[in-house]
Amino acid sequence: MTDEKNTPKPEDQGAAPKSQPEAKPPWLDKPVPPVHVDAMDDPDVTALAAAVEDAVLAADAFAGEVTITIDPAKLIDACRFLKQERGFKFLVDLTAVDWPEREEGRFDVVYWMHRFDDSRRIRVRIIVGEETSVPSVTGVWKTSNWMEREVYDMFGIVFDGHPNLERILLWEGFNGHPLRKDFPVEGIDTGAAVQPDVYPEGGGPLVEEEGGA
Amino acid sequence: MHAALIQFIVIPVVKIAVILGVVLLVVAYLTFAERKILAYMQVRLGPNRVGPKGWLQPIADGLKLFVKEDLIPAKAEKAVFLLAPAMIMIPALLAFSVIPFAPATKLFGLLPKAIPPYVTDINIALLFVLGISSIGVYGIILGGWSSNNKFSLMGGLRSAAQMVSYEVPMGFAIIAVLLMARSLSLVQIVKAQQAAHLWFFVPGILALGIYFICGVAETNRNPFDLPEAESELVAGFHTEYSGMKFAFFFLAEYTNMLVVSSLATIMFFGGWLRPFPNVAWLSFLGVVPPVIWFAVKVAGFIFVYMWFRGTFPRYRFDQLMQVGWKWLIPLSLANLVIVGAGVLLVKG
Amino acid sequence: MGGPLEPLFDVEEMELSFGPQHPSTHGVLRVMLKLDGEKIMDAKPIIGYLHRGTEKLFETEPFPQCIPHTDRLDYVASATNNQGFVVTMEKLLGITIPPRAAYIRMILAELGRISSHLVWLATHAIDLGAITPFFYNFREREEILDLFEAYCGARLTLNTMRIGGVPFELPDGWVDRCSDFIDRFPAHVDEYEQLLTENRIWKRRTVGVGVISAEEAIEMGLTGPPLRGSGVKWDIRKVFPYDHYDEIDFEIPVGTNGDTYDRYLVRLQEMRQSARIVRQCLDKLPDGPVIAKVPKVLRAPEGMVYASVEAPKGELGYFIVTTPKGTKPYRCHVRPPSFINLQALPEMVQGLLVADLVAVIGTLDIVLGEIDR
Amino acid sequence: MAVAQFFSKLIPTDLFAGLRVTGGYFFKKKETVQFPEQRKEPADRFRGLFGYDVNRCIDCHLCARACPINIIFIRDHAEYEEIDGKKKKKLIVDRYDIDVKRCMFCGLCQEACPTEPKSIWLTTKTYEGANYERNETLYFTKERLMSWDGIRAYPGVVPPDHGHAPGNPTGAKTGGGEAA
Repeated sequence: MTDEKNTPKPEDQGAAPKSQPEAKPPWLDKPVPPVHVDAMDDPDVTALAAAVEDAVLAADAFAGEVTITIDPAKLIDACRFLKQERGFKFLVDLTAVDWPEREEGRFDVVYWMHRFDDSRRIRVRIIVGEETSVPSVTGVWKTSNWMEREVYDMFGIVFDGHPNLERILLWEGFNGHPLRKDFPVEGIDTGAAVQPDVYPEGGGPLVEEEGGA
Repeated sequence: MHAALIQFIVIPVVKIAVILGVVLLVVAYLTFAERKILAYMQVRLGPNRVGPKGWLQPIADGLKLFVKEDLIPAKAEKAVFLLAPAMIMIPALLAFSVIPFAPATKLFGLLPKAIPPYVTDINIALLFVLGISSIGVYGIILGGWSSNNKFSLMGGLRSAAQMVSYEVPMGFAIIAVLLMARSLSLVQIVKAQQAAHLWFFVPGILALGIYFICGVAETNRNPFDLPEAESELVAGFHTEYSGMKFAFFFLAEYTNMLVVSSLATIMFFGGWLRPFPNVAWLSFLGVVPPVIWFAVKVAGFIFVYMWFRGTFPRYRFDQLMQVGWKWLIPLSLANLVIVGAGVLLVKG
Repeated sequence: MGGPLEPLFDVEEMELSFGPQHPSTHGVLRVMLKLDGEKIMDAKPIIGYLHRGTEKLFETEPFPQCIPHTDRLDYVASATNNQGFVVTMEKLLGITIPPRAAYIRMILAELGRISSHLVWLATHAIDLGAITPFFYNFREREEILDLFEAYCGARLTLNTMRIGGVPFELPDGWVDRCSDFIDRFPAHVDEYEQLLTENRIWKRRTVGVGVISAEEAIEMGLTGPPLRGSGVKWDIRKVFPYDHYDEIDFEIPVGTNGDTYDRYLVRLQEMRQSARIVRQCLDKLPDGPVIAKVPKVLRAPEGMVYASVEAPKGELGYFIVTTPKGTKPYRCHVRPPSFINLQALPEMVQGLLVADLVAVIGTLDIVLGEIDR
Repeated sequence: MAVAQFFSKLIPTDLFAGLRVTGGYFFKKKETVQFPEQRKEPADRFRGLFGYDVNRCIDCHLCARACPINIIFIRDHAEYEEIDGKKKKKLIVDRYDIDVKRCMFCGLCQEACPTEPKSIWLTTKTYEGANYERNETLYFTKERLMSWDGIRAYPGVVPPDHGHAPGNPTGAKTGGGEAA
């Protein structure tokens, strides 16, 4: 997807300049990864900063995507402002990222919203600790209901004011939150019957196995 | 004494045995026919592995159902649960006792005098069939209720509503035929068509349509197969049935199809009569025995049944009621008036 | 005559567990229904029976090896799943893919869309009692799967896109085979339409069933045909053109009423449009390499990136978070269209009958592999 | 107008259109493939069960590394032999096992293989891997991978130890190659 990229993007591929032998087509060049740019002067960010005091902590553009870091306490106000005043009517995605080592707070909760008028998307991010709960945006966008339930299920982040905050993919009573980094990939013993891996004699993975990760 | 014994015991018993056997065999092969016809409409071949070209498939199916484990749900109402399959199968078979599929015959001179091949000809045969087939709905309702399964219960309730409301337009459609034939005896209806030089589907085309649609609904066939709508109710009223009990439900459905098709043949297509029975130069058609003519006509109806199944989506429950009460009943009443006026005009 | 009549008997709502083993829940969806007779008072979808922890798995795999896992999200249209992941990775790594690769991707994705819509129509029709379209649909789908098999060797879980392009050149004769199929395909769609579109039973089962207005659809986050059926002209292929969709001429079909029938029409039109896109791609197919020059071991810059593609079910987005010089996604979140579309189910079936529930589940076109991940 | 509508509803032309389609198909050619007797030949790139050639294998472990679910288990040891007075290291594959029951047939191992022709390939046109005992029979050791016993292939496919190139199981010469 190539929505309004800020990053230097090579020439459009369709018109590959074959006449100039020295200019290699972009797909043979070394890829140019996008870079982080400060986005505090983005119109949406400035509008938000002006409307909701002390809400915007930082703003960053990466690969054409503006990420606004917001004070969790101002989340509802900011979201409501973005939806009602700035036209971000459509909440595309809501998820979380776990950074267990980070000092500011363990989780990023990420909101990714869309404006239909000019097809623009921005991302709102809040940083919360393990113990703090997040205000629910179900009052702003109805669609966040299941998304917040999923985040609760997978990360154990509690959303205040959610109408029906219960596990969605795992069963009620599951011990743990699988997408946290400290949850083992192999899974935990839930008491459910597990078909063990059985290998013929002399088979199976080796202890000193070097293949794979 | 001896003659009476033969006349009242031996001959009816033989006839019953033969008809029962033939009907059950035909019904078993109807399931095969349905699978084949549907398959052919759906660009596939259908069952073709058991026996030559798959012709032994119904036997294999029957055997499978016969030896299958027969489950009764723990919380089912046991007596009713056992009774329900019988309650739907027996009325369906009873209807065949009055269906005249051929005139009295000497069986190629094997018999000293011509005897009718059907079990009996009673003067209220049509009423008998209607009455008997209404009992079948109890089998469905009780089967659905006694399974103690919510899906079954809903299937049973649906079929109750459906069968009750579709019997009304069906009755009215049949009355139109009665007006033309002036008899409730099925044999007399056929004879009336011969006498009238006209099969009744010509004046009664609307009645035929209504009768057939109602017949489809009465037998719970697509597009009116709500009681067993598999995509909604899993399998409807027979969700909990297995083995031979399930087979009874299954066979009863096909038997009822056969009854409806036979009645349609008798009432609208001249029963066992050959086409244009009174046109002399077509008399070479008389070489074909009447029972074959009857079978061909019934087969035509059965094919239409299956064609419907292969083509149409299913009505919703409330829409089914709407079709029944808002369309079919007024139409059948209107048809009654038209046919009645016509009969008055023609016969004076 | 004051007030409602006291009921003679105790009245209670029937609770019905619809699924997870039910013929028309399209997998292992379970809906807890509260019924008044056959009328739905409340519906509560219960999901998670197919949860496999795909997002956790992504975190353990190097970037290229995530692609086979994406196949298993929406397993009836795995080409678009691959596409979503590789498009996101290319955005993250700044890779430009060769035009031939982009065109092959579009062909595969649109064929996948057709095959997904065929599966939808087949199951939707069978849910509403019409069994025959199923076989006609699967006959055409089989041809598409054969094309996939000839291209990449797999029929369902394709694993057919790589970061930077596609893994294979088209085999000999593939273009002719594909264009032959695409030329024949619209006639088949006409056939389905003859069976269903004007059929009075079909219309009565679908018109006015499961209505959702445009505003409500946006509020509920619907995407894809359910959103377009409500009249919102919105398609990722047009809004944020990825690969080379901006060079292709196609239309976005939209409905007006937002009911099941409109969504049915929208999807049928989408099949025709997809055929049109494939036709154009085959005609325009440029020469050149099919994969860009990418390093053997991919190292991503730090950041979070989201990109989405228009999957047959709606907007399929991948949200990838990376650490500096990371070779694996630190976090890879999938925005599954079915998951969010399914959320609207309780509102859409409120007050309808049980028979309509299957119609609405069918019209949302959910795939549980994607919902439960 | 209303009367016309009434009568048009009475004559269900819309339903006849559907009946015509299904009725028409009744007489058309059927699509069924009678499986055990008739088989559709898999495409040349069809990803079936594995073939492996120990003689071509350079023991680079790239396939094991490329496998997303780590089901390729390789164990090797080095042997030294003297060729022209020089001591040359040679890697001998002791074990080359694939846990096929977990395989998802993504084909990444074949793509990763650097030898030409490939030492591991899935283009054997074999798809009948069904078994009664998955743990024993769907665990392929080196010997199993190189033999053809107990595996049913599409008729006419040459066994994997025959030395043909992957993507071209019959050994015939074709122009098109894989670009990757």
